[in-house]
Amino acid sequence: MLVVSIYVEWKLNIKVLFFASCRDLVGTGEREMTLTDGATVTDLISELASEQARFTDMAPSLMVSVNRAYVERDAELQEGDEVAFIPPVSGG
Amino acid sequence: MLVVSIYVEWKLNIKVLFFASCRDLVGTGEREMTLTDGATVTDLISELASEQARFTDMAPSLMVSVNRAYVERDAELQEGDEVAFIPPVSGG
Amino acid sequence: MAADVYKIQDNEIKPDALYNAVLADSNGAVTTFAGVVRDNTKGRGTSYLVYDAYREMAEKKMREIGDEVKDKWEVDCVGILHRVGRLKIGEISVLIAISSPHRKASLEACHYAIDRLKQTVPIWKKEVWTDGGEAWIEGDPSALVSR
Amino acid sequence: MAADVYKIQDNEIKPDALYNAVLADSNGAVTTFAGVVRDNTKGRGTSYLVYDAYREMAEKKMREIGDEVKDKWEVDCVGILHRVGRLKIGEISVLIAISSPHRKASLEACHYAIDRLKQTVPIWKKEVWTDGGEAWIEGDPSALVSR
Repeated sequence: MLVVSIYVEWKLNIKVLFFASCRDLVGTGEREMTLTDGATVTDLISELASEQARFTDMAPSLMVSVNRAYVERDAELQEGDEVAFIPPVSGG
Repeated sequence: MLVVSIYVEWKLNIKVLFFASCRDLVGTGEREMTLTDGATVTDLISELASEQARFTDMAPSLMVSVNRAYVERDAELQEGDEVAFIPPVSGG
Repeated sequence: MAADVYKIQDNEIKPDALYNAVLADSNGAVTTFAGVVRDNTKGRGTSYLVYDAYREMAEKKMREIGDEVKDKWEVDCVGILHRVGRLKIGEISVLIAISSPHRKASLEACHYAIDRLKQTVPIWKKEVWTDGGEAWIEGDPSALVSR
Repeated sequence: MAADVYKIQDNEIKPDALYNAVLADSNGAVTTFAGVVRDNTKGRGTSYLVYDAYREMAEKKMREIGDEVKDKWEVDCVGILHRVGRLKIGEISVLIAISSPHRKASLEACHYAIDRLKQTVPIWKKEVWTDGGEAWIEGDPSALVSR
């Protein structure tokens, strides 16, 4: 018997923004990234940390926004989301 | 026996200022007045009330300053003092 | 050079009239309060206001407020202007600007200064209403208990 | 016509930039807070500052502060400007102006608005010191717990 298994994996494309000290660390202010469907903010952080170990150290102090609203780490990302990593703000 | 009694009465000359509703009541913003030596703010108020009965009604609400500092009613006046009657202030 | 300003004036007060006077390089904050002629008092239409002041004493009491503010907060310069005469709707009657190294001091000091001005500074406001009435407004005499 | 203003801008902010925008005939008070580039931080000489912002989100968060302020106080209009780029000593980095019928509301609301801005609005300051050092300044992360 022939068994053909087809694994279909949805991907989601997002835009990721980095500011201030985080931009300096990552080396860019903006990236397009592709994640697995259902990925959360935590998954995105893991992905970035896998590329750059020092991102792991900075991550706990960062706020994250999705489409310009602050979110928690368990927020699920959607196709086309604009995600931003926001170091402790110091405007004013 | 001849007894000669000489009564010497010192007088003091002051400038009196009136503002706002008090100026309207008195009909002038400034007067020169002559009082008996030792006169207090209370004596000045009595003198003004004797000239104009309605001053008696207004007096309790007035603050008084002598030489541009607020004083109590028992303050003694001195020659050359600038006394002002100050209705409840409403600047700002 | 930043400096204090305490002045009763007849001519128009611009909203930035004190800004440059009070600002020094060591300041990180300037709070400015403008009191403006409103078009009504509790719904009764105001036509215009007339302010009267005991000028010399008013400037002295304004300086005392500035000194008091500097005792209580770490502020640098204090400016207080008050206008007298006839004022139209929208014109500035009083302007207070306070500079400080850090924001909290100038914000709190500015609030305190305008409250204090309304208690101790010999200035009076006459309202002339659109219905033809007019009256000298009197503040709360009890406010003066602590001078 | 008085209107709210929430804007990140590259060019100079004048101290009276928001005054006419926020003032209506029914207002008796306008409180303005200017945050200014100070020449030192805890004694270390500052050469200049660079401000970076997540512009679109910053303007959104500033509007949220304005809405919050209007919920809490009886104020009329709120204006908030924040500058980005390189700023010299004495230049205005942030300007907040709030109008209200009575003074207390605009004074308290203005104090609240600048405190809130420093907690929630995605803007960052880099200090460049006269000794050649430079660093992005980070606020207190705990301030963001309540967003």
